[in-house]
Amino acid sequence: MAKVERESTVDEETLRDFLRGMLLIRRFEEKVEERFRAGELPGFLHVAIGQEAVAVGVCSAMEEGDVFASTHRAHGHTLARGTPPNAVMAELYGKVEGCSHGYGGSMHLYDLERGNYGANAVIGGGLPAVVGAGLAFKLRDEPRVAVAFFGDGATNIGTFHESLNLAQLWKTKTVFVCENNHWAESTPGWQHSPVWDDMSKRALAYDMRAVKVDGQDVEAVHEAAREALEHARAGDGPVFLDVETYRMHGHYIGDPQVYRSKDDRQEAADHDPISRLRERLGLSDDEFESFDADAQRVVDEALRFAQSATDPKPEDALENVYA
Amino acid sequence: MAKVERESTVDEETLRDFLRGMLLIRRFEEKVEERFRAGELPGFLHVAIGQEAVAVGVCSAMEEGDVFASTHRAHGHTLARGTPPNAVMAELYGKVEGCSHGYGGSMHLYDLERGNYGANAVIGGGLPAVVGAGLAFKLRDEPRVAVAFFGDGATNIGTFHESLNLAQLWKTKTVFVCENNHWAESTPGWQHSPVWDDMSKRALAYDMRAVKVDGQDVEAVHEAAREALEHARAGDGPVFLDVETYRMHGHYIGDPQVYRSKDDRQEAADHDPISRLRERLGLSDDEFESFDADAQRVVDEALRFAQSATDPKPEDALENVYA
Amino acid sequence: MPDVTYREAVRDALGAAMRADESVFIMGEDIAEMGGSMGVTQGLLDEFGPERVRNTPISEMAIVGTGIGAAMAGMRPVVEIMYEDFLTLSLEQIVNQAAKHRYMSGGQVTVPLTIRTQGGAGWSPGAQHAQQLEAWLVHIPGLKVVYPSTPEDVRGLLWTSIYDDNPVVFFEHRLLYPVKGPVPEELEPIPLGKARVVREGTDVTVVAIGPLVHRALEAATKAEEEGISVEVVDPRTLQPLDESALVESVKKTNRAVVAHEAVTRMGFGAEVAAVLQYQAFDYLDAPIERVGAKFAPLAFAPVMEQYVVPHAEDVLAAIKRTVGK
Amino acid sequence: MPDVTYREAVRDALGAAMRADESVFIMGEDIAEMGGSMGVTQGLLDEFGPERVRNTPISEMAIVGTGIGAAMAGMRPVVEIMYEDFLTLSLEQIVNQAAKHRYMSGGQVTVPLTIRTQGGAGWSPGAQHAQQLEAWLVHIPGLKVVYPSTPEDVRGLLWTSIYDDNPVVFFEHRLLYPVKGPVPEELEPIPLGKARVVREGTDVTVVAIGPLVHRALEAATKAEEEGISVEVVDPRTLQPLDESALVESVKKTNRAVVAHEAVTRMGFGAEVAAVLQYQAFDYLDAPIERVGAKFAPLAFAPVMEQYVVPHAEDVLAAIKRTVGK
Ligand SMILES: Cc1ncc(C[n+]2csc(CCOP(=O)(O)OP(=O)(O)O)c2C)c(N)n1
Ligand SMILES: Cc1ncc(C[n+]2csc(CCOP(=O)(O)OP(=O)(O)O)c2C)c(N)n1
Ligand SMILES: [Mg+2]
Ligand SMILES: [Mg+2]
Repeated sequence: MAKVERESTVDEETLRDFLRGMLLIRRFEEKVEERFRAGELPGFLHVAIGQEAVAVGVCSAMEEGDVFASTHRAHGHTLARGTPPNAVMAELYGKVEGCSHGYGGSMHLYDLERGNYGANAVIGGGLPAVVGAGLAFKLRDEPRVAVAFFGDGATNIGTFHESLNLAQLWKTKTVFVCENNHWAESTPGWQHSPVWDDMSKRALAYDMRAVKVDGQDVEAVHEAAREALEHARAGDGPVFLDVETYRMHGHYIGDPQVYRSKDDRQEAADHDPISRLRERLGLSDDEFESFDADAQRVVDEALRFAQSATDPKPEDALENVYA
Repeated sequence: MAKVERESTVDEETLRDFLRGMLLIRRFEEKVEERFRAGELPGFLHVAIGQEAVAVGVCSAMEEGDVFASTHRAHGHTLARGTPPNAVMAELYGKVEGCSHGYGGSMHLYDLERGNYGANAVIGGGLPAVVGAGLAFKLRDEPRVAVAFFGDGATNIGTFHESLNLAQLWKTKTVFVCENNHWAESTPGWQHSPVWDDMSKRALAYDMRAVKVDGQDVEAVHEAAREALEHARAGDGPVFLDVETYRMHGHYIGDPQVYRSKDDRQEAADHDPISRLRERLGLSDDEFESFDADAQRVVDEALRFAQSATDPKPEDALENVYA
Repeated sequence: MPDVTYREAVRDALGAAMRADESVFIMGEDIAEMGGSMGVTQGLLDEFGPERVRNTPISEMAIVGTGIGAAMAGMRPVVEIMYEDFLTLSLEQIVNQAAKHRYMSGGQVTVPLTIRTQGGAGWSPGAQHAQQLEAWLVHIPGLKVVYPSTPEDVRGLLWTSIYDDNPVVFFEHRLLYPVKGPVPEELEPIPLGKARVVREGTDVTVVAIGPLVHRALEAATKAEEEGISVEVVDPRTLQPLDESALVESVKKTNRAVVAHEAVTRMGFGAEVAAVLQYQAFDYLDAPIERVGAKFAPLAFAPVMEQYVVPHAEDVLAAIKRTVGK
Repeated sequence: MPDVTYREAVRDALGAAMRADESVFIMGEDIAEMGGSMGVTQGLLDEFGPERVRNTPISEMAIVGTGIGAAMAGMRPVVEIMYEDFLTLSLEQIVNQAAKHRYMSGGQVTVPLTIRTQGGAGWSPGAQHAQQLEAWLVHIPGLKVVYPSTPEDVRGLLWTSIYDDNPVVFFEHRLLYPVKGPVPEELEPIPLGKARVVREGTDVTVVAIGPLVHRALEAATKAEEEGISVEVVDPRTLQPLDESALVESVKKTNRAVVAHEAVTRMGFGAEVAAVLQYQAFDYLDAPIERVGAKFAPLAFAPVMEQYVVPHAEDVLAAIKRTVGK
């Protein structure tokens, strides 16, 4: 296991930007929960409330030209990478203005322009593509990196194994970000993985560089991600980021979490990455409120935009099947 | 990594039986090569010449009621477990008297009576079944163990990952025997796995007990297997046996091995487990010849049996599709 | 007869089978404490405990494969693949292993495994959570394939599948879970390979499966109003297929429509059409109509999703074409 | 025109495509030093080096999946699945990812990936090395499916597949590799979606794919001797399917046989039969005959294997049934 150099590259103003980014995601997803409960949103959705520091910390370390693949819990990664909130919200409403033009939905957010190769609703489904992109960057000798986000539960699928094995074997320009929130739907880590409390052990099977990170500390995540991206970009091989984080809400919106203890929920609540950053920055209530108000304003605008956006024509369903 | 207790349970006479078993497999497969080249055998075949100590060492440690799954390279495991050579040879000829009654062939040798759950022609294909059998034994609290044989190349398939992960998670009564001959067809270990020279690292991803064994030393294999089977039988969890061995011949019969260096072939030839055991036993030429003659006699008889055995009726092809 | 939902009927069959036989146990993702992503297995953990109601990791290949091994070792596992889209992760074990062990062993091995899965569109789950893939399994000798449309059928057929000595792939439909229907007081096993005439009629036969059985009945009622008498037949088991029941019906009505939610192209309806045109050639007064999903993945936006999947109106239109109205 | 083998024709197309475009590279198990388990890629490593001719681990899911990612990143990968039986290990990536990325992204993503695979019985490879699974892929919107039967077709169609901007699953047949046939001096791309009339005739149309094209020609010659004039049509591309070419032929001959090596039940022939009975209903003078493998896995013993797979005699018998002889 590698250790991360600790001298921070993150100044105060950057940290404030991180807070803005995390608040945007938090308020966005709270609004999504509200509108879903109100019956306005089709399908089913997953929020990453509690995991904002991972999205912001990693995406802020990515550079122009870098690409990534996300999961069923994709709002945070997508917003953190800069896709306009209007386009993301519109997608959740299944509108033409959505970032996938209404074809994808919450679990299939795409934004090729910003290197978003797609959120994936099949666990592990996006990992091989990220290895393949990292291979292409290596073959063409481009200073680009492909990043995969996935959860602890995803480390149990064969696709995960084949992807990490191949990435290390070929030293593709890839970074694997494991968001270990200790839950796979209703299944706690100890019930789904023999190494649930130390996912970095997975990397040992490939001799892959692994780094443990506190996923509630956005600065630490950013630093680890920056170092990992450098490593991969330089062609020194892929890196496995073992990020410890917390799922503060249910697996999906509306999940009664009958399977989850009060204590476990409380523990998650006690690890809110936003409160933590707020303290770290020593913000007064007023300062924080103004950050918050900005975020809220953007989200409200996104909602207005999405609600008044355009429905696809039914027959559009037969478009985009082939190039 | 666990180390094997070294006090040997194997006496001189047992070692002589091991030699008999290994010679039987060697002569059997040499005959198979000869007959295949002569155009008598349908399909395509793989011999395990050089790996006899693994088959004999492991199978001799198994007990009545234990089961196993094999691979495309299955003659040795099947013979070592006691399936009559006549029945094995007859299967290679596609005869009714074959151990799979002509339905299976070399890559699908079965013998349920002796716990042979089938040789598998899909890499990794037999592993989950062995975990499932080990689970059944655990659920019914039976003192039985399920053993999986597979090669180094098989550690790259997702099925391998999911199987070992689940076996450790549920502590099934399972032993995984990785025969690392450093080749997957024409692909050398370094080209297919980042940990090709230390496969026991694969077990680290599951916190699984792993034991390294010299696969050319039948006594060492037997001891390691005995200890592993005890461990699994006692319900203490699965064990991964990382067995270093050599493929002395081609991947399949007739393989010109254009991809393989003279040195590599020579190195394999220099690690013949039979010569090694012969020396260990300090056998005179006459003694060895007599062992060899016995083996040859059994093989000749098996060939006679198979050549004069019964062809299935064409329409038998529609039997056994359903129970 | 009491009314129960399709969901309760599945749960009944699982519970009854587990009570009746120690060797029956269930495995799948989130089936224990949560009771399954569709709530089907709720309560079973409390009654049977964690040894027999097993939450699994996200390992579809191993879920099926361990089921195979446990079955070979004498158990009767019922494994669940949460969405049939994820069958794509376990087909190696289903197709190369479960379906072929008995054959490759020349009859030595028995694999009494039931693989439950569910899917279906109509609620905007998106392109990776709504596919209907039953046709694939029908192509594979060694498998039995069941796709019930009512609470009574799903309960009786699941019981029979569990006690069948062959691997059975058992399809349920997401939208059917809340559907209520009458079931006998006592669980009555239903034999595999027997179709059911859901509605009698004389002018045209609609062979429908899963949710399309219900949409076909709607269409039949509407057709009635226009003076078209529709017979609706549900094969229930796709493999083995009760060909004679389908053929007999068509010989009576001289017209046929085949309806399912899966993509029409290469869907199960193709096989039924091929069978009917062959065995009832001289009886057919019109081309066999196929009703299924249009040729596209399932979009997220409801208007697009609804445009792709077949509705009662589509069945009705097909019925009318067969009678030239 | 020079004669080359089907094997050489595939190699030609791969080499030509790699010479023409830096973004084309190939990946698969044992395709480098060994030149592939069927010898198809022999020599390519020497010409293009290990970066563009990549031996992979045994990781069918990742082989396809990395191909997808590389394609999304602007390459034109050609990946090989050694035996199509192993497609069962990679279908998640083929069906949920490659086939749907463009759609789910609303048209943003392009996946110019070619997946080559091969299979087929007739040499006793056993139940797990001989399946024909092309029908599965035809059921999936977003994929193109190609299955050439001659050296000329395989060369021209592979080239086109590699340069097509969609994922293409490209089927080759084990027994066709040594078959020789004429090819143009210069590689001529063949458009996807165009059937080829292999032999003209007036009494009955045989729609055949892969090795059955050759067996159908044999059968046609024998039929000729009995005064039956057989037209043989090879769709070559199963998706998109050149329906009009098949329908036109049947409208001329009024009789049809569909032939492939895959299991008849739910095989590609079912789709063709469903299409023909619908579009040529009034022209058909006899039921459409389907010729395919009997309903069993493929046994090892040659006598049993041969009993299951379809031969020229089976096609001939089907032809005769259509004309009532
Ligand atoms: C292959 C596959 N199996 C099952 C599912 C259903 N499913 C959706 S999310 C999920 C849990 C994923 O857990 P994890 O990877 O830890 O991500 P998290 O939800 O915690 O973010 C499951 C089982 C799926 N989407 N794909
Ligand atoms: C899933 C799958 N992919 C590819 C093959 C083709 N194949 C047969 S044996 C083999 C190499 C296996 O190597 P290893 O596991 O080391 O076993 P060994 O042959 O060395 O005994 C391959 C690639 C297969 N049988 N199954
Ligand atoms: Mg999780
Ligand atoms: Mg090997």
